[in-house]
Amino acid sequence: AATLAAYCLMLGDDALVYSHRLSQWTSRAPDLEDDIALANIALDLLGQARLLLARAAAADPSVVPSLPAGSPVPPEDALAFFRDDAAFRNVRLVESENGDFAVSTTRLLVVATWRLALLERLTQSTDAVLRAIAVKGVKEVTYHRDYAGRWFVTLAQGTAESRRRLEAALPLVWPLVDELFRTHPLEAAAAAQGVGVDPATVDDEVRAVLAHVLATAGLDAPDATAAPSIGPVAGGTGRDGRHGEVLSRLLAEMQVVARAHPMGRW
Amino acid sequence: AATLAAYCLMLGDDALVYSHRLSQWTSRAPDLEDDIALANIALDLLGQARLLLARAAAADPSVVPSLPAGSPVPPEDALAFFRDDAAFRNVRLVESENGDFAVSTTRLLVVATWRLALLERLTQSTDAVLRAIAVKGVKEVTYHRDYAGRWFVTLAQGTAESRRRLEAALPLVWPLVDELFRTHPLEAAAAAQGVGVDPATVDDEVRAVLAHVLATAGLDAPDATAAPSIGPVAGGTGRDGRHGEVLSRLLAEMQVVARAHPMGRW
Amino acid sequence: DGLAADFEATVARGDRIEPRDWMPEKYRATLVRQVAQHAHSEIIGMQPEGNWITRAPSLRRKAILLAKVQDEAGHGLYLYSACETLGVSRQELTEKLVSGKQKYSSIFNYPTLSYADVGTIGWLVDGAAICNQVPLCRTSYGPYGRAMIRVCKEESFHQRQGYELLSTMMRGTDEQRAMVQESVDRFWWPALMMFGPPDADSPNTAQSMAWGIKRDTNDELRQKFVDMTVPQAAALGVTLPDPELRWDEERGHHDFGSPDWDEFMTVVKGGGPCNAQRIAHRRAAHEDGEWVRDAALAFAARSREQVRA
Amino acid sequence: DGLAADFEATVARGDRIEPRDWMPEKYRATLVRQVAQHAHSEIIGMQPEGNWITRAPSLRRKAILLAKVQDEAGHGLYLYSACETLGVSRQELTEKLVSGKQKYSSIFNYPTLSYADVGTIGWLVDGAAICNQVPLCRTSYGPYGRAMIRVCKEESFHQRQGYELLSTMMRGTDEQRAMVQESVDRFWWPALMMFGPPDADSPNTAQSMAWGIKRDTNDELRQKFVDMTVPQAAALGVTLPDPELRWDEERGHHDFGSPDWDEFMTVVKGGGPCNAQRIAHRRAAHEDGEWVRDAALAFAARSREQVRA
Repeated sequence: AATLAAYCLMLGDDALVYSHRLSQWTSRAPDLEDDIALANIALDLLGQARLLLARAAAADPSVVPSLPAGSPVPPEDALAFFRDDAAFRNVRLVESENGDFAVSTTRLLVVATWRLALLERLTQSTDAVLRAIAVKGVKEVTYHRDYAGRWFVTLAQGTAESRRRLEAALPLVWPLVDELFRTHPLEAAAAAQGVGVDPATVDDEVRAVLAHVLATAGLDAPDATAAPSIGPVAGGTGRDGRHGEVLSRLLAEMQVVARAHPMGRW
Repeated sequence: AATLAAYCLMLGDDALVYSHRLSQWTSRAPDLEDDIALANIALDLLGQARLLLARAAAADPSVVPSLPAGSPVPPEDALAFFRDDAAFRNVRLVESENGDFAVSTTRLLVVATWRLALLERLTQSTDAVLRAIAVKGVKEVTYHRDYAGRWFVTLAQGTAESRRRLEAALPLVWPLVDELFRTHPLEAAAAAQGVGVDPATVDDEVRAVLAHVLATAGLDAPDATAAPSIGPVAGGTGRDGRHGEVLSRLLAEMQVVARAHPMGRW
Repeated sequence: DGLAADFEATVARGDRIEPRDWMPEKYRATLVRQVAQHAHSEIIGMQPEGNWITRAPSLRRKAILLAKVQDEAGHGLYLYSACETLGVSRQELTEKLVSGKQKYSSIFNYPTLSYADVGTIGWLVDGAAICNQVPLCRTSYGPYGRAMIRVCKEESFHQRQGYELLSTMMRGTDEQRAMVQESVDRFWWPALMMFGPPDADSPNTAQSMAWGIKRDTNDELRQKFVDMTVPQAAALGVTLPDPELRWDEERGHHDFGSPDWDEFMTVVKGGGPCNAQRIAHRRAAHEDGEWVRDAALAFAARSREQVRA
Repeated sequence: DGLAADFEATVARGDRIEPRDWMPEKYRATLVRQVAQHAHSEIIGMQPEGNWITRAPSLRRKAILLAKVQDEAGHGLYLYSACETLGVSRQELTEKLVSGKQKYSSIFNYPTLSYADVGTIGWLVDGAAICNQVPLCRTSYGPYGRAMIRVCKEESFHQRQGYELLSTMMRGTDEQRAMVQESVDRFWWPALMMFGPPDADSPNTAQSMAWGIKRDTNDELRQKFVDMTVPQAAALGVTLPDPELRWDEERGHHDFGSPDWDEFMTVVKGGGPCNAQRIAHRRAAHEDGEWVRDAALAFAARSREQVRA
């Protein structure tokens, strides 16, 4: 149960943190249709995050931070608002700043393709709850990937400016891709138990999909010398709670009201 | 003593919040010399803030937010880190976002000219502590004003681009100038007691100095139709704790570590 | 003249004018102004609440708020579409908004200063908007009326959510109750101003009512809103900040004080606490997105060419 | 050849080479590279600590931190000036930095993840820097040596401040003590890497030592740092994360484990956690400031003309 909980936190934190970043586009998107679409994607991921954090809390209540006696804060909120950055288990790609629409589109293409591959396998999880979350998630994330893929090709073949921006976006996103396929011991354990997926097993598939989109767009993936992979910190990455400098800032904002009112009802 | 404390909080919060904004230029200024100069100004104001908050706490300990029993947090930090935005008494101009160097320069010119006029009068305060703070502050803020004035004229007469940016900066800063001369009842009371200054009494002098700098730069103050004064919220302004949307975000960042450790020693 | 007579008869019957029907130029112009202003209000209205999306204190509230702000973008879309049936493009309207040539509801020029404001905007601001808008569902211009039916349905959902947030907070801590009261203190008078100036100072009302673009006077709607809100405030346990507020047995309505109409005029003329900020935010989003919209147009044009070839 | 002989003699005597003195081209080039890299390290080094200025948990610490980061800018200034005496402008050097053509100390490619990192950087990173730099106060090139005297004085002040922050935190709450330990765990190995690769893999050391640009080998300095730091760690009450660390009575030094040199090479080649971020930050500041620097130049040129006219 501890493995299941830890695994759900990983996927849940990916969804929560990325949903937060996407929600920052609200009222700032290039057009109303995209404002609505990005909010939809953020809402889907927020929904997944809530189910996954709740599953983690149910599987192993000890993962939930303790709050003052009598606090009405539910477990999903205790997990979202009362953990520090080092306790978050998301990959670093989802916490990175939005950048312009080209960066956000490129990142969404990568994250959605990867998450879709994971969720597709999780529809076979031995945990019934996770299975149900995955079945729902596959539909949602398929839409996310298609939305990003359409925009990616549009920007690549739109104007000289949009292509220039997309080319500049690739080396900002690609250095965090390798981390997506790095297996954390808890992921290996979850995979061994049949509840989770070892991300290394979706590496080829995800890269093949990305290569296909890049080919359609007429672009190459950045080469590893110009845009080297971003390495671990003290041997760890996001899954170990080793994040970039941006995450603690993101959480300072996200958690400020909740933390000011540990006994609050909302 | 309550009037003195409230008055010190006003001037202290102006310095604290503005110092915070200026410190955000660190490692981002146009050149190393300016990085150093802006940090110097931020440090001067931070020093003034510490003295003023400490004076407020000494004059009326009831202004200091209460912390858990045994907390080692000193009064200046309790005031800086454990009040919400509505308890901050700074004018709204100092909390506004930095914008580009033209906006920051214009704002610094205005704030320093105004603060210098206040501090000059405060060297005659009936409160000896405030008097000493003012004497030191006059020297510091004279330098701030001169630094800003030099850059203001340089940008005005530098390149077409710098002049364009300065012209764009004026209507962003000017709408918050009237608030600087609005008398809060507590300022009136402090002035009546001889401890403080009624800001309305420096209106003419400050505007004359600004008019002189504008004339030297060959620029006009923005007209009130194109850039109307920013009005009160529910009858109040910064001095009443009615701030812009930016202040609570600024404080979320500024206070996050201190609030996470109410029993912490630093 | 037959066309004008047909138009008058259709409006008089309470039937709808449709995009292809003849209409007086002034009717069209008045409608464009009104619908555009409404659309702009939805779009600018995303900002004050959007300000709290990244700080929502529970995941449930975050989802509710994000969905609500998204609905406002949707309302903006329908209303711009209704405007397009009158021959004005979204692009033109947006340019009028960001250059300050067309207005939006002044209520959005007030800042949101605590999470309680999210609830108060739902309860009071959406509540006032509904009072204004429900009659517009029967408005004479078809596309506008139909858009309003959908908008009103969603707005009343938002109003209930806002009320529910406040009511939950009132059952929370003392600090939360104080936050709610402080928020209501700030928004009450601006909400009353949402119905526009007193009837005596509202010269266009008569023509708009004759055309069926407007169905009630400002003061009638304001009274209705006050009567509806007072018992809700009592149920919440908040005090409305008006010492003159009391039930008038004879009139069968509440008496209430007069908003500060000088403040109203200041805000309308651009001197509200957030006018400049709201426009600057919208303009920045519009300008930052230009290259993306250009790319989409260029891509679509190229795809059409390829289909033809 | 007389000039070369004079140069060699001056260096051999331990006297200083001054800007107008003849020097071998390779000496100049090596010096430019070393001093520029040092200057860049000061400038990039502003970022990891600057990251916490706006979140410093007490006003006293905020003032200390702001002043420290300001000192780093000052060090950058002196060192760029020293480089200018060798005929290379700050502008040229900055362009080499932001284009990635010149390096800076790899330590700054690690993120700062808690306020304890401010203390740890002061204690360990500035401590290691001092070990590297104190010998450089006697370096053969005059302007560099004199800059280093000032830099070292300030650095050792910063080191004491860093240690004092950690020691205060260790007397605080359990969470604070855990923060300090976690921070030391992250920075210990990167701090050891600051002395560069093992002597066997450091081919340029011999020439630099002969020229008096370098005074001790990497491994000598590393040993000195470890010997100096171990008792300080004990006094603080933190554990250095090296199971091989122990006092070797015979050598009169501490034995210690080997850093992960693969990680070192990865970071040097650009794959550290923050390489791209640090360069992007510096480049953005440089580009955003261009119009300001241009304005200052144009204004100065015009003022000079007016003086002449």
